[in-house]
Amino acid sequence: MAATSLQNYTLVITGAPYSSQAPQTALLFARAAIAAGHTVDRVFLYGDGVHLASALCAPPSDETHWASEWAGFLKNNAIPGVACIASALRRGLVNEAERKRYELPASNLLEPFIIAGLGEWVEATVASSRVLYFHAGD
Amino acid sequence: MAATSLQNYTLVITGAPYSSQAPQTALLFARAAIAAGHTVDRVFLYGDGVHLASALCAPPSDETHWASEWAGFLKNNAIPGVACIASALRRGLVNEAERKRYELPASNLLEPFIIAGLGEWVEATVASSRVLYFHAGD
Amino acid sequence: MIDQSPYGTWVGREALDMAFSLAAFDQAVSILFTDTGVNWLRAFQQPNDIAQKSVAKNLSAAPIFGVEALYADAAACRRYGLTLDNMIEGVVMCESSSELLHQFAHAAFAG
Amino acid sequence: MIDQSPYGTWVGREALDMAFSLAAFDQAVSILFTDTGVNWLRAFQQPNDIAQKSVAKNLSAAPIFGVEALYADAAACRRYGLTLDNMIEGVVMCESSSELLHQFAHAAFAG
Amino acid sequence: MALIHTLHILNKTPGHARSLQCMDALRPGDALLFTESAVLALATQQHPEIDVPVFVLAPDALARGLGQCPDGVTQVDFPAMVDLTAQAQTVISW
Amino acid sequence: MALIHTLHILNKTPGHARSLQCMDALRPGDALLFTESAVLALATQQHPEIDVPVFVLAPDALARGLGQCPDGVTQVDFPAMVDLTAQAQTVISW
Repeated sequence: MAATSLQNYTLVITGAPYSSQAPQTALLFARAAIAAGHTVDRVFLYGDGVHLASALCAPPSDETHWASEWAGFLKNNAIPGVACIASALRRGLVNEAERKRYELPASNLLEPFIIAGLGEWVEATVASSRVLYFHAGD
Repeated sequence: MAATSLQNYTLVITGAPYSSQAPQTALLFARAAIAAGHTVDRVFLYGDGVHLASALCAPPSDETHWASEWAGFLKNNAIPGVACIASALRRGLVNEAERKRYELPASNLLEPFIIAGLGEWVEATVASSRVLYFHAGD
Repeated sequence: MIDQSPYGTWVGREALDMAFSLAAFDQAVSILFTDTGVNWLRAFQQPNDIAQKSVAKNLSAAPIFGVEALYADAAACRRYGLTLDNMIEGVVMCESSSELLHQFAHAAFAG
Repeated sequence: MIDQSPYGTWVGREALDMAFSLAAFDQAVSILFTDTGVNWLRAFQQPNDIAQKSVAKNLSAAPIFGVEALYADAAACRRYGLTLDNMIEGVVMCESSSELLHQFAHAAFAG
Repeated sequence: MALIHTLHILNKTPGHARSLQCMDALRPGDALLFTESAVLALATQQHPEIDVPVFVLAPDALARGLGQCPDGVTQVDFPAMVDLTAQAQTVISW
Repeated sequence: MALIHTLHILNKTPGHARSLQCMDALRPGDALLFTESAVLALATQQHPEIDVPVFVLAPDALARGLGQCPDGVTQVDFPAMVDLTAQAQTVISW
């Protein structure tokens, strides 16, 4: 049945956690997609969405830790999580390599997220059968 | 002349740099206020505004580094810059003390910013003659 | 002042924190809900399935903290089908929020 | 698609980066400006005094990168007093952006 | 289940500029899904004329106290939302 | 220069919900200052009836290609914006 054929998704998250609902909606969607047998090729963080890959979030203990939840989901399902390098550098999200390059006092990228260029996203628009965006709402 | 009497300001910034224009407008306002002889009692970062106090921003070299500009302005004028602790912890902005308390891998607070509670803001609404908010626009 | 709808953003929650802090430090404070912000006041919110805490439950602590009043813009309530019957308790309807605004020395949004 | 005004937010700039990346990787891409986004296209922007770079200057690189077309929603242009005379060069007016949208396999905002 | 040409996913409140753009972009053969704050459209008294199938993400509606659905609107959970995106030829997130 | 009761500082585009709220809140004795994207109000063809003095932050207007000011609107630079906030009894940032 063509209507329910299996898809491979790229999810693009542009809204930040604790500011927008975007990372939450995206995670619940991603879990449901995997459960239905679809593939999630990769998750791409863009704009304010890169804050989801911060290793330094410490929300109150009675609130969901969205960065940890996302990191766990990506690890368990071996899905690459990529933060756009241009968005990340402007917003203060760096890995060890960028820390050295820009002589910054620390790095704060949460595993298993990696930092890469928009080329990853371009590849996704070509390779994945569905590219879904999760923007900040209001 | 009562109309131009000198004021003491608290500036509250709730919009993030490289996402909103709020920190830029606030800085140009603060410089003009100081130049006119007014006092800026303190700058309070709230909500997404706390990202202005990140030590890890590395914008392209042909763009203004708003965190550095703000830090320099605060230092030169001996103005306290305070990031709200609740906003900061959710969004991954921590000082050494919070890094230890929450066992995080690094701290990323830019000097001379400090982290403190909303009590600082409440005090400002009482003590300063003007409290001005700089929100994200659209 | 809260003019943003619940759950979609954190601005309203952070406005609530501001109001509670003012009250905790013995400052007179009221909260005015306008525009889509009135949807904070709808009864029977069940955010479990989106893994958030109920903002209505947070709001119910307002009198305990010493928040003087919860005002709701009447026109916005009509727009979103809200009446005192399907809202949480303790809300005061306000026909002209701009008039109310002029009675306060300070008015602020959280973002 | 860019529907946010210039300088107030970074969403438009990051949309431009997306478009330029697609073009750089030889993907066919056009940019459609709608709503307040049409204000990107006004001539004589001078953002020096707010310490930003001119978005119009950034946009002028679009043909070099290989962006196929810059479309502007005609109704939005009328709303903001924009005509081909006071806009940057190379813009195509589009009477029905929803019809245009249906001709593309992918359509995306940057935020 | 019929194929969908374009699935429009809207997560903004009814008065938001992008909501208006989204309504304007609906074409026969499309479908509309309200998520996050867009579910508040169910509560407004003025309903725009919508000629395409309308879905609402139930967890978001429930969160906002809007568990009861008006006629002509179909509640979906996350698995059904995934199905919609799989059936649609194109998806636009407004 | 006359004292201002409430100075309304607006930084949202004309269609934004908070712009509409701001216009609604203007009272005699108040003043209105457009900053950031709100300066685009100068370019729109439909002008709401505003009965209070209207100011516009010149650097923001210039940035957006709106250096020419319509009648009845006063351009201010940052020092003059500071003066306005000092003269006003209350300031609301929309």
